[in-house]
Amino acid sequence: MENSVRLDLDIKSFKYPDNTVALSDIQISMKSGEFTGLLGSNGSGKTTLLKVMDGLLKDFDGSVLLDGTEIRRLSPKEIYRKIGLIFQNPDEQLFAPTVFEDVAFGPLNMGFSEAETSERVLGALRDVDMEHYAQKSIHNLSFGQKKRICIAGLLAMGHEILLMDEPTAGLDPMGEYRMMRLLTELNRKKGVTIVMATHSVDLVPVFLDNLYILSRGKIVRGGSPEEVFTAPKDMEEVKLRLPHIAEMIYKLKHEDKIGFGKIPLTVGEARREILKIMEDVKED
Amino acid sequence: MENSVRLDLDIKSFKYPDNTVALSDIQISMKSGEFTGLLGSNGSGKTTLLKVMDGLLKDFDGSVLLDGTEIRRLSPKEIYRKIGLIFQNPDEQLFAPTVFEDVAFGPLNMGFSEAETSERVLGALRDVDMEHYAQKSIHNLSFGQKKRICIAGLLAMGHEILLMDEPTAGLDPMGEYRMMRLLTELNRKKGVTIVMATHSVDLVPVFLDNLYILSRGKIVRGGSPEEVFTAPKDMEEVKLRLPHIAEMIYKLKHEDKIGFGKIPLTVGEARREILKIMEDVKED
Amino acid sequence: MQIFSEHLRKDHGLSGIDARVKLVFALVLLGLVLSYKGFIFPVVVLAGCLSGCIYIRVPLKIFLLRFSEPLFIIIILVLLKFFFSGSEVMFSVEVFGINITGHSDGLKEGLTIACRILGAVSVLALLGFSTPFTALMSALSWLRVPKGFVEILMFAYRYIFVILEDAQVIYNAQRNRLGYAGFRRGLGSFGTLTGSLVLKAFDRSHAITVSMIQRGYDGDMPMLKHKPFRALEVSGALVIVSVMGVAWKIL
Amino acid sequence: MRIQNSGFKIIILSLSTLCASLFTASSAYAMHISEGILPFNWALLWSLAAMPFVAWGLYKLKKESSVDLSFKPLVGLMAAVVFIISCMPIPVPTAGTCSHPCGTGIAGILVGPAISILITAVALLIQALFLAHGGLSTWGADIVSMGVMGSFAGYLTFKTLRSVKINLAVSGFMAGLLADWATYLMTSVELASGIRGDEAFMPLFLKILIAFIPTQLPLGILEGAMTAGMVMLLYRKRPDLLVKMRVLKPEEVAG
Ligand SMILES: Nc1ncnc2c1ncn2[C@@H]1O[C@H](COP(=O)(O)OP(=O)(O)OP(=O)(O)O)[C@@H](O)[C@H]1O
Ligand SMILES: Nc1ncnc2c1ncn2[C@@H]1O[C@H](COP(=O)(O)OP(=O)(O)OP(=O)(O)O)[C@@H](O)[C@H]1O
Ligand SMILES: [Mg+2]
Ligand SMILES: [Mg+2]
Repeated sequence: MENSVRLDLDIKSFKYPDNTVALSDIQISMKSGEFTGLLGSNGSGKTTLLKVMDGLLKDFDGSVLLDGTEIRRLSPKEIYRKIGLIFQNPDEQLFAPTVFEDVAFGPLNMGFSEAETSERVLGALRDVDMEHYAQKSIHNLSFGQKKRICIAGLLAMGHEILLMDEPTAGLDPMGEYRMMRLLTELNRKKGVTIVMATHSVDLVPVFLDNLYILSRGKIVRGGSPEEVFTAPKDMEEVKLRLPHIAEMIYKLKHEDKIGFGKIPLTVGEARREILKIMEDVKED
Repeated sequence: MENSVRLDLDIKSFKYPDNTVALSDIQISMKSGEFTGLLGSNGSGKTTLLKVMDGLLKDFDGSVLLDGTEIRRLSPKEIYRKIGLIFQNPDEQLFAPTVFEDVAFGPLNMGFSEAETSERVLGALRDVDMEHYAQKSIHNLSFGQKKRICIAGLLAMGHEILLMDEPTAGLDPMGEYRMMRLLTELNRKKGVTIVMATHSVDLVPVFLDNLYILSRGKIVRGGSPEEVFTAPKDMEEVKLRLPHIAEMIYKLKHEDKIGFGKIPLTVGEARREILKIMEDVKED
Repeated sequence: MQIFSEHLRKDHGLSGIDARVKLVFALVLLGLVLSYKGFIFPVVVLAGCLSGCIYIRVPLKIFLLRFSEPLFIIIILVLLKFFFSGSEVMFSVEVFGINITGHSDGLKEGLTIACRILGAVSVLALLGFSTPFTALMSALSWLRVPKGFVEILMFAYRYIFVILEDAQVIYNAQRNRLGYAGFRRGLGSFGTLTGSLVLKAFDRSHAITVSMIQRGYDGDMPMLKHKPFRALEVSGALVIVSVMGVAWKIL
Repeated sequence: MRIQNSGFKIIILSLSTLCASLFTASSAYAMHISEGILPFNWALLWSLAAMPFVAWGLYKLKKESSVDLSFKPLVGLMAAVVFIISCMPIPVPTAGTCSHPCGTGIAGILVGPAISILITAVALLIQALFLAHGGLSTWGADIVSMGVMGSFAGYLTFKTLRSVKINLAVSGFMAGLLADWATYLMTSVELASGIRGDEAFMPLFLKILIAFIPTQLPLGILEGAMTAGMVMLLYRKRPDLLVKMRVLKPEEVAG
């Protein structure tokens, strides 16, 4: 399946019942094993788009193909064996009384034995650093802890395609970093195709292959992080900004006229660039 | 009231009914007009602490004084005329059917006339950039839009003390920045006392006066942002990290041995520091 | 919620017993109490179940709460029977021109029903106090109660907590913005609370369904598997039941 | 569940626990016949009478949920709502006391009598097992009075009134009112036959019926108002739900 197209979207338009047009003219596709990001301001349509890709919203004009088949013709079972979606608000996703039961729900439905299920659940809880909370009641968790359990609930099922709606919002910095590492690992090692909606511009360049910017329901730009993050002005137009690091170097380059080449997006890159510039300055 | 203590906490311990000890040994106080931050990992007790300060959780050992009076002896009316709390999860805060009705609930209860209320509501909606959504059903908003309405609901009431639980989580970068500007303005111009729980380490140094780090229900460090953000290792211990900018400069200073003085925390400071270093290098 | 017994101590002697055994045992005992004609047997059962409740240390407050409604009904019933039915006049007085007559056979009949009620209620109370809800549910499904019914029971039980929790959340949110200030606005706040509670409940149910379908729900909830019966429990229950049966016969 | 706020505690207490202690003569067995009141034979009889209806509800449930996966959770939700409504004490000024509405009218309207009976059965069972509100042996009798009578009365009233173009609020009100009163009529029958001993049936039946009046008359009206309120709330805020549950046709909602 390497590099075959797994999700192919061609959405002319999508309207909510109250006539809000939430998506229009969207043509993108995700190849097997890609890690794609959706960036956009509040209300730009990220969640809507993910729900369409997940087969939850069906009244759109156009087509969404999952492995070549129109998703509206597939049964829930056929879809959800392949795709898992993490909701933006954990309260929409958690329903069982305790952490363990909630995470176990998916694997049990997939037909795993109790022993196997239990192993998967504990593994997933360990991945999100929540192994000590298995018996706690869902209601009694902090927001970030709930978010972690949501993620564990999907990890335990082992999907081939993961759709994540702000998976790291509400996680602490360490949790955010670990989560992104985990996702990258799933993506690189197991070839899981991942689509992630996010606002975290600082996080994006470190991990993503591909990036689309949504604004008012339309895709306004797409490409690798380097291609997408250009001038601060362009980003502000869609209510986003550059990563802090990029912003600083951008200012040094354009306002203070320091001779940086390309604009680095991550701490590591920026450090290298600065060192290089210093060498240059010294040699002058 | 300048510089008088508004909230004075001395909490020996707080336990949830399921025996989770969520807070212990907390002694802090907020002076009038201060902008205080609470930083901590998931489950460290930020939300719990804010709820205690808001009079929602009462079964703690110790005392919480609001303007000198034990908060458990005050009536809800006395507390909530002074203090407003923004909940972490917007679904915990919004209850009226439409945006307008929800934001108007507070002002109406404060006894404002319909005209005055309506003016306040529209003003607050404008502050959070949601003025076009007044008639929309709460249920039909995106997560970030809900979060904005939560904030508007409190802004319309004009409290003297605002407790904010991750007010910017889920907002897009532009919204986040505008929100923080708005809060700073309230704080500086109107003298509103603000306590904010957050994970956004990058945001903190730009705006806050004071910062406390919570870990496992205890305050482990406190002071100005410069005093608190020291070595990356200390931060990792409490599952946090330095702001990206600080991290980069820290690495340049300690690993690449470049002679930075103090570690800058914001883009602006970092830019100045780098320029200074370059001058130095050139002069060598 | 205090009205449920979930939070009771989980480590007492009765909680470990197989819920199926407890359920069948309770049903048999209930049948015996109801079909008994006098009041000695129900009193014996009552005494037994009360000692059971004391043994597992049911908090007095919860215990009284549980019995308050039946007790009230009993009082009314006895008064009704005493004054309004029966033929053997026990006493008769006139108060403000109204003739009040007490009947001894009516009183006896009332007391008999009272004992029956107390006996039956105590059996159920002990069952409820000593068994977690989920265990009872899987015992029901073992008893061949249709799976659909048990599933609805589980959903309903879950939603009760969700709704009560939501009510609390909305109430807090309202309080925070000075809701319930004054009588008129208080009523208004309460109206908003119930209204949003209903709407929120529907949204919640929708969200939960979507999330369940997403994780492979296909119309049937996965059920707990039963452990094998333990001989000691079954035979113990049998012995008590037969002793009770004999008592029922001879008392 | 945690209760953090004393004000809320008071509301919830008054919602669910006081209902047990504040009952009066007539409302004591208003909707729920308590455990042990009915002798064995009557308990058995009513249970046998209730079972076919419950089975019918289960059959419907199976049919509906095979095409709509969200049906079972929805039914569970309604059962929880009925549970909470029928735990709610309402002060009744005429008797100076409390009684409770049953919520079967609204359930009957929304999901039809079959499912509504099932819902009532579920709510009653949870109350019997965990609240000593109603009982296991009187479960059948309670299903017949609250579930069967209430649901049918509510459903049929609503359908009839709607078919002659009576507006939604009035139809809802009447449905709630009649559901409540039908339940109380049936409860009186069950009680009278159950506790009469050697007495004649009719006089006792009338006595009970009369005892009910001070609470049940206003309570019926209250239940009517509540049902109407709920229907109107859904109509105004979530008409899509009413369409989905086939209470309204799509064209009735537009505009
Ligand atoms: N159920 C709904 N009914 C009507 N309009 C809706 C509904 N859900 C979302 N919308 C509207 O559709 C637009 C897109 O919403 P969406 O939730 O996709 O945004 P988002 O990009 O996920 O935003 P956020 O960053 O805040 O999560 C918004 O303007 C929103 O108000
Ligand atoms: N209602 C509750 N009952 C029992 N334990 C709870 C409850 N709410 C929170 N806790 C526990 O108390 C601890 C502190 O929770 P709190 O919500 O204050 O964390 P937080 O710092 O706000 O975390 P987050 O960053 O995830 O929002 C956590 O371990 C949590 O599991
Ligand atoms: Mg979203
Ligand atoms: Mg929190």
